[in-house]
Amino acid sequence: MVALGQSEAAKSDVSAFVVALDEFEGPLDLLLELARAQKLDLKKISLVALADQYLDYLKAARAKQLEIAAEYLVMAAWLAYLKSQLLLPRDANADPDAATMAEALAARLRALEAIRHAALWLEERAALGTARFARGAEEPLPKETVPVFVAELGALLRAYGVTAKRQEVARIRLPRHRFMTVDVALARLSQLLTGSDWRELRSFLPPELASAVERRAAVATSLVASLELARSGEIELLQQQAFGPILVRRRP
Amino acid sequence: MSAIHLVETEAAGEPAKVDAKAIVEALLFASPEPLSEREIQAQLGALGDALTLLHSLRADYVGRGIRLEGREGRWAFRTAPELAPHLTRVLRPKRRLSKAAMETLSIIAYRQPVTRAEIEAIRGVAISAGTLDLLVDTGWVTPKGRRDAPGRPVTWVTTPGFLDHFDLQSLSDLPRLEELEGAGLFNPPAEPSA
Amino acid sequence: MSAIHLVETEAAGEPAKVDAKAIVEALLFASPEPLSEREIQAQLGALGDALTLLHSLRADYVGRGIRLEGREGRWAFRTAPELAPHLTRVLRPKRRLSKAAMETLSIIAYRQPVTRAEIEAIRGVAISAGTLDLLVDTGWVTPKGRRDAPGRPVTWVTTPGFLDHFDLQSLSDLPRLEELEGAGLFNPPAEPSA
Repeated sequence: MVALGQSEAAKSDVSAFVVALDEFEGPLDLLLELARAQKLDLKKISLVALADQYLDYLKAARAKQLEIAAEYLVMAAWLAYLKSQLLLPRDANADPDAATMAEALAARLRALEAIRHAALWLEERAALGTARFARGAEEPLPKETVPVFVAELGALLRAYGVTAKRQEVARIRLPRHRFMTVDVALARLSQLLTGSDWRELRSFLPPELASAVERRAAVATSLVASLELARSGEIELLQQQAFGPILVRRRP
Repeated sequence: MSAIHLVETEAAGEPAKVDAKAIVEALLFASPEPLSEREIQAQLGALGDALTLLHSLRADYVGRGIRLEGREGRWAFRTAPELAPHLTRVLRPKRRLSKAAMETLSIIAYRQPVTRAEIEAIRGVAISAGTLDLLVDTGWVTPKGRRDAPGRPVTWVTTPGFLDHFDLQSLSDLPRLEELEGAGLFNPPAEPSA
Repeated sequence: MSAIHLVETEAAGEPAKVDAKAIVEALLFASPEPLSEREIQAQLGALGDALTLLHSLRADYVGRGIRLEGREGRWAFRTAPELAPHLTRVLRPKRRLSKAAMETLSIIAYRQPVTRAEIEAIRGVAISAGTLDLLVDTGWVTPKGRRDAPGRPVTWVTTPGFLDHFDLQSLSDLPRLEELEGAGLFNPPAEPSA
């Protein structure tokens, strides 16, 4: 790493390090570099010695009036505390966790170091695009599209229903009427008209006629039938005023 | 990095073997564009003659799945054209029928055998050119015989594939028109209310 | 090289011979992405057994400029790594990742599935905003599921593309961290005495 462990002097003299805080990714990185520069075995690391180096380094940085990020200072405070606890006589009121904390820090440094090596190992693999190359020009293979049609029975029935409905609308439906024919009216009048009293023609209409149209049609056919009977001399017709009731009687 | 420097420029003890043809092969494979003889020669340097190697490489690939094509001094690997039918990827997207096609299909199903003119009379519009072709493509409809009428028009029927797709045992499984009426199928699907 | 796997497609008069291995070769050659055995078999249909053909094809390419690599059921042609020095002038190598990105990638590779907080704990620094994005862009890393822990953080894993890129058969090809951490990491290997 830059400026560290380069010279023989760096091995022993921390102050000889060129202070280059920007080179480090946080306090853990700096600690690891210091350990590496000292060629320390992390398994038997002396946290006290490492803490001293770290604190010296920050002191040197401060002397050069470099800006030191808060995280470095937090680590410095923590290391100073850890160091003091580790240096206290065993039986004194030392923080029993100090040794554990020191070991935890050493473990973290070992883990980071291992990952560093893993990253280097990966980089040296015959990576695609640096040592191995893929097909440069993709050759688009021909594609054939064969659609698969799907439909549900419900949709089919609905389609038929809609079609049938449309056809129904298109068919014109005339209302069916039961009109009395002239023949029926003739037969009816001849049969019902018995006496020689004047009776109203209307009274001979069949009573079951529901609609007005049918009733008017019956009036018309009955009138035609009565005219026909009058012409053949079977009956007489009488209307005393315009639009007045039409009277009918069998010819005496 | 291991095993990189196979080419020993210095005359060291053992003879440094570099397969110049392998370099040409790898270059052509990995290049996004066809490479000119000059580019290949520039990369090879004194290791070999580009043109000789290209010809040799082309011979190696004769009869294989890929071949080396050189045109106008530029070279590239291409898949062998005679394999195209076997390389074609068949895509099978699912497609729904249009409203017109569904209605036409339903008329054929209910009124078969039915002529085009009869279908048009029922739907009240002319059948567009592709609709019957499309229905034939689905495999659900097929022409069958001719109507004994002026012009002897072709009649259309449904196929066993139709029964299969709609999971019908037979055409008599289709509900009768009166039954459809009860099921409310006479009304077009409701529009999603705004 | 002679066609080995000849299959008669039609039993017609003329022998419609199709070289199934040539099809596999062409398929793989045309594709920059690895193809799965399933995809290849689907394309072959009854013409041959994909796996048998792939092994045979891989043997054909031993010692050549390109080689057939198969990892975790996915196959692709790649240039032979030992040729790299002879290719890079034309092919322009990709830019290497930053130290931070490589370390993050390594942590994901070794500790997957791993959360962002866990990565940061190991590296002792926050991951800069773009690092995970960059790794996802490379196609080597992908989020996968959430850790069943407070905040349900997303966990990160490596992809098949990671294996392909770094020429690993599987994740078990990664050296054990203990080995890396092991002997003499802080004591660089002794220089060979001059």
